[in-house]
Amino acid sequence: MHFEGTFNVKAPKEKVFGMMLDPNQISQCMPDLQKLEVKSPDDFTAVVKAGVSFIKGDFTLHFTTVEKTPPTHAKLVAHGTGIGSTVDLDTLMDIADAQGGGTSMKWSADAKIGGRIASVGQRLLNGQAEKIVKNLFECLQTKLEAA
Amino acid sequence: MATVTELVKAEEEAKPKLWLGQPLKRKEDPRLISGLGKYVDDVKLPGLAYASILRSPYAHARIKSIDTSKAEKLTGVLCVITGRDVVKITDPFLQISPAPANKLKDYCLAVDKVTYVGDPVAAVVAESRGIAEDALELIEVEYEPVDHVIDARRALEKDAPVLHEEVGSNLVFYGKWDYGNIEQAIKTADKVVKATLHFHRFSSTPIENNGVVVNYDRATGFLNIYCNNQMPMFCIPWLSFGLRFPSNRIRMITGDIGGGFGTKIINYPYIALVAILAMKTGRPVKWTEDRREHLAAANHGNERTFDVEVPVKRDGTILGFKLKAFDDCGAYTRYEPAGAAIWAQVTPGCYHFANFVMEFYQVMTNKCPVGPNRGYSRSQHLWMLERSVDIVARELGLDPAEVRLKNFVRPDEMPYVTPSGGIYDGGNYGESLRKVMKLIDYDGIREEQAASRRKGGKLIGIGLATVLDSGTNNFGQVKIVNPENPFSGNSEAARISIDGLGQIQVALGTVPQGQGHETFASQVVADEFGVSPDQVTVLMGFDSGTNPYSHQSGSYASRSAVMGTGALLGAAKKVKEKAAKIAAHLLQTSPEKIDFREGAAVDRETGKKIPLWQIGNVAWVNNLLLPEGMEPGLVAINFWRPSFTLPDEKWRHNQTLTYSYQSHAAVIELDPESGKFKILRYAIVDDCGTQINPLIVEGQVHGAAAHGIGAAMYENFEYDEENGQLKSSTFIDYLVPTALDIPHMITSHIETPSLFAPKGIRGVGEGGCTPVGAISNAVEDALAPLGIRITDSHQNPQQIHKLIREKASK
Amino acid sequence: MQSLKTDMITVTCKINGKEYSGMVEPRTLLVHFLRDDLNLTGTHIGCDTGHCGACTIFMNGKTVKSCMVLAIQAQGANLMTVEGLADGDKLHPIQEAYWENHGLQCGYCTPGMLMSSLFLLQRNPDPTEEEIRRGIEGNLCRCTGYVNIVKSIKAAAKKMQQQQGSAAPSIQAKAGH
Amino acid sequence: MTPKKFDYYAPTTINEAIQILHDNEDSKVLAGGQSLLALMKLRLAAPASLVDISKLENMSYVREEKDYLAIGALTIHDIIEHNQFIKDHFTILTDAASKIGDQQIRNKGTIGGSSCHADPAADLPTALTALAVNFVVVGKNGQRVIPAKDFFVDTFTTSVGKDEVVTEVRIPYLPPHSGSGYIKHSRREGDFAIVGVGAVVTVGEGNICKDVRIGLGAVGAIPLRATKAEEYLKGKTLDDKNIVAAAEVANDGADPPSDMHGSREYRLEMIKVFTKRTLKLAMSRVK
Repeated sequence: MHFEGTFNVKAPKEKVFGMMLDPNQISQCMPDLQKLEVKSPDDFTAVVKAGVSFIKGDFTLHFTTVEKTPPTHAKLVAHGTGIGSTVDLDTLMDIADAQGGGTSMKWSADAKIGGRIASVGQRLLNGQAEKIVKNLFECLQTKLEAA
Repeated sequence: MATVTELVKAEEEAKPKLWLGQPLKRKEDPRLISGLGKYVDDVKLPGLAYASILRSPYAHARIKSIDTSKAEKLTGVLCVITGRDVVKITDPFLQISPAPANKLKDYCLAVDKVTYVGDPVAAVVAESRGIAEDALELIEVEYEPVDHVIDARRALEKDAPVLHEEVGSNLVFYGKWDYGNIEQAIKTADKVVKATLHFHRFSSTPIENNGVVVNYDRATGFLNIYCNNQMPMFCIPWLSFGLRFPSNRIRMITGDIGGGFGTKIINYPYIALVAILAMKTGRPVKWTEDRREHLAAANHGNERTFDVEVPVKRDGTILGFKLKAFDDCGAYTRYEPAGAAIWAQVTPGCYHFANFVMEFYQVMTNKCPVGPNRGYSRSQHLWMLERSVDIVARELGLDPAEVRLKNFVRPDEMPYVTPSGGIYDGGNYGESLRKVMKLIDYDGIREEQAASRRKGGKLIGIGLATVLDSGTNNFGQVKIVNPENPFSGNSEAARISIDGLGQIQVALGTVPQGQGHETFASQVVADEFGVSPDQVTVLMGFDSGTNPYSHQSGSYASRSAVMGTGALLGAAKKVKEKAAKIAAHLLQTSPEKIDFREGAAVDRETGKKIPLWQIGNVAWVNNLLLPEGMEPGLVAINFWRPSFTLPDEKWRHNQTLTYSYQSHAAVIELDPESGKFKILRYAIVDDCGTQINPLIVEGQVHGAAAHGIGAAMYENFEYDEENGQLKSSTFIDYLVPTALDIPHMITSHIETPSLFAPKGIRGVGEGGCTPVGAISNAVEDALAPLGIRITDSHQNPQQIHKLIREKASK
Repeated sequence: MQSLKTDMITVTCKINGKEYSGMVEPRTLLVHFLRDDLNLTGTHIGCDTGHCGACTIFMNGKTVKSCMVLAIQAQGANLMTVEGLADGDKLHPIQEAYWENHGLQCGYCTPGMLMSSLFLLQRNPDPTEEEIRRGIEGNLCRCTGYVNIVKSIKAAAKKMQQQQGSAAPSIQAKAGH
Repeated sequence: MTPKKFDYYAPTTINEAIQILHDNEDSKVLAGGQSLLALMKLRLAAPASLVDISKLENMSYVREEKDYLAIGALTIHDIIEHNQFIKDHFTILTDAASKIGDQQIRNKGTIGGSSCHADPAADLPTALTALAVNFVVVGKNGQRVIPAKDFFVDTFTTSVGKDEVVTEVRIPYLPPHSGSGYIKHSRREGDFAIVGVGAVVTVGEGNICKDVRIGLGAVGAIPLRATKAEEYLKGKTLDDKNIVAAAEVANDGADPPSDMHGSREYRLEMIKVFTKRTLKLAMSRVK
């Protein structure tokens, strides 16, 4: 599943880049965060409660930053498991000056879901995954605007 | 004074009535309709514990670590094992592949790497099913996903991900069958019809899933295995070598089996797994597969893509076939590459052409392993032939029936020897096709079709298919894929005894899954001894501790009626010879004069008789009355094998004993707006030679047809390109047809006795998946005005809709 | 009010006219209670999602899939399973019809199929082929292609009409009518 | 297949039920259980406690009130399918109920349960949306009434509160000269819809469309109304020409999912086809 989006904020590139790679900031935008363990800014684990309505459970997601060229580009990879299922997420972020001032943030996410959920929830998966990813970035956007 | 009718009646009664051919009600049924069947999940033993299996969520990934500590601590958990444990105590299962594919290391649990979604990773034994399933949730596995491949052609490319490093590539087998002169045929042809055809993945999904109960008896050192495997004694080498356990202390027991259709042949990895768990825990252990496990990881049918070239004459004469086949056998080989050779039983189908080339590639992909499934490996080939014949007809502007009739092997050519050495044992293919066309009023429906095409609206389609239903395989075929393979021919065992009270008991090696062996065996034996079938008791199920067997025993390849009858007749002959000697001795006559009638041995000349009970009494307990020097007892075991040969240097040999055949005709009505269609009429004509029990034959014909209709219209194991996930892994998405989806079937028979099999019986039951051909032909016929070609064996409404849209937009 | 934590609880219900009771977890499915605890193994399991119908039984006069009902939900209920279909040694007309018309092969779906046949015929003594097929839509069979099952149900309808309910009332009583 | 462990409660009064739901975090109502138990067996759903309301009394009925037909939340599909009054006045509901799963499921599944489960591909929610029903919900602060358009919030999500229970579905009577129908497009009859369409029409002189409501199932997170098609038809003659034209815009605003039985693109097309057919069916039943 592929999702992508772009948004502009006033904040300078460095600030945007910093926040986008700050485990504490990102995790606040994750659905129902249960636990956060930060080994280093580029290596952290988050436990979130995710799902659709009552079909939900805890997912343990391990994030690592695999590409990093401040303040313009980064790639974040996450592997996770929960309710007999697996989540693999590749996120690309490209940050540039927006025309007419401010910063434009272009993101794209490739999600692969496997196991129990994929085997039964096919019809419902895409829409719900999209919601979760979009919410994440909308949340980060508001945070950036607030900052 | 007796009237004429009375005299005729008396005469009729005087004739010895044969039970063979009677539509006898089945002996199995009273227990099955009363809820008294004995299926493997009904087996209960004192101290029974329950196993559950953790399976891979990934199509292809390395196992970095497995942490079972939390699961082990859960109250009620007896043991947890992983692939790492299994490697220490077992050996990889035997492979029948040639090198290098035979290097494949297949254990009952994945070791360090998973290669398909559903691959077993760990197993738990607990005091209850629930606790075992709870424990699975506590096992932590760290995977490292790697690239997967789910397309056979892609899997052959140099840079494709390799499933099993020890093999080095994904190729299991490559072979070239080359008969006649195809290039010459292509040169002389008026036209060469070309197509690429894809036969999809599906499976017969018996309503009873796989199951195993193993009790390791420490006192006797016996492994008592209760299972629903269809060829339990064939599994012995796999189990014995795999488990490092002596075969003479493995006892295989089956009871009633809730359907098999081939899919229950390769469940030996699970039998081995449960055996390990039973030995480890010292408890009897039961594992009952759930439906999701069955769909994801039990046994799919072979998926196959064909590149087809058919040189033809303008008049519809087919000169030959030039083929490339890519067979997708999934992540492990198991029974494969047997399937890479078994299609060759029906090389030319019912057709006459002599020029034939097949280049066959069998390839591993990150999908569920395949194995035998009703019409094993022939369905794919026969569908390709039937689809091609229709395409030929369409391209030449001829009626598909006409093209078939023109190319059929004729009755006067029987026994007909095929390019690949098959010897067809009689039949009239043309008559069966004409008959089935009559049943659907072919000419009438063609007129209706023309009329409705003029009107527009719903589209009517008519599809025909005539296929071979080969039965009783010659295992010599697996020497084609690997000359080292230690099996050939085929064999079956039967025992008949007349006890001290004259009661007849029969035991067979065949392992029934609903085919009514207790019934047909009683009919065959009753005729031999001149008794009624009620007087013959046949042991239910199979038990290697009590039943005679060959290591080729089992119900597969439509063989049991033929092989069982062969073995039974031999055993009856031995018992009768001895009984005749005893009777003759008591009647002071010669054995040659003895007949067996109405439960007695009768002197043909004097009419003097000795009842069976008396013969039994003398044979066993009153044995001082036996003829001088005769050993006591009245029981015989007989092993029967058909006369088969090994493949010659060009892989020619007779690959099955019997060649039944069926013609199917389907009339459909297709809704062009949605792509959905329904069957308006469905007719079948089948010829399986002499019928032992017409009720059972009819039932087999219906069942085989329903599987084909299900495959053509509803059932499809579809995998997600992107992540290798199985999309149809419950009965929510794997659509087994209901009573509303299967049409009424009009059936009729031709009865051409087999030229080779005992009593002229031919195998029946698999049906060659004929409906898949009839229906895809009907769909293309319905869409003919739009010039749409059907190249897939599965007809999904949205796919049909897409094809219609694409044509419309052009 | 019936309230409990995850520990065991007693279920008491009437099955085939007899009182049964046993201890179950709240999560125990009715079909497992019948098969594993009460040894009524005639009722079978063929899927996880309520599609195959092999576990079909009567619960308070209506057919349900016993894999889709919790054992505790059967507290005080009146159940009938395949074991209760025959009247002692006397087969029910539906059983006879399945036997005579070869309405079964492996027999695994048969118990559930018989239950659905009975429910259909109780409600509609003379069903059309379409009504019969609709009536057994929730019961999958992989052996017969349904042809002889439909035939069996037609034959059973005739038998039951001839018997003018001589056997039917006792069944209906068992089935909780 | 065994569900995860849970606490079980079988209240005998609605107030008990509400109290338990209130007191227990992560509790779930069990009605017919034909969807919930399957998800629990697959261990996709694992509520800590299950509140079995099937023992509540007087929750299964079909009652003719002054302005609406009242159906008790625990009324099973089988009763709805065979109710003569419903057949005569709300044929759309008969159509939908008769297409749910199979006989055994219709013998256990309830209208309340199916509504609260809120599977966008289920049959009843689509029909109830087209009928613009009202759901009666009882909670700690007494009773409230939720119109269908506000009832379905998201996939498997309704506006029913955590400690509320649906007790009744109210179907407003249709004016004279109304007709209705529901058609499901699916692989097999009992399957979830690839597309499900329910339509209710009311006509005046010369088949002028006085009112029309079209419900669409399996085309988004919740059952939708084909408002653009409805608007198009109002005031126009309900003839084939206008029905076809309306059907062409029926998928406006739909956002269907993809699965192996129907891609997004296919479903968008099928909405048109089956809206057209359902409108014709509803018209054929006008009386």
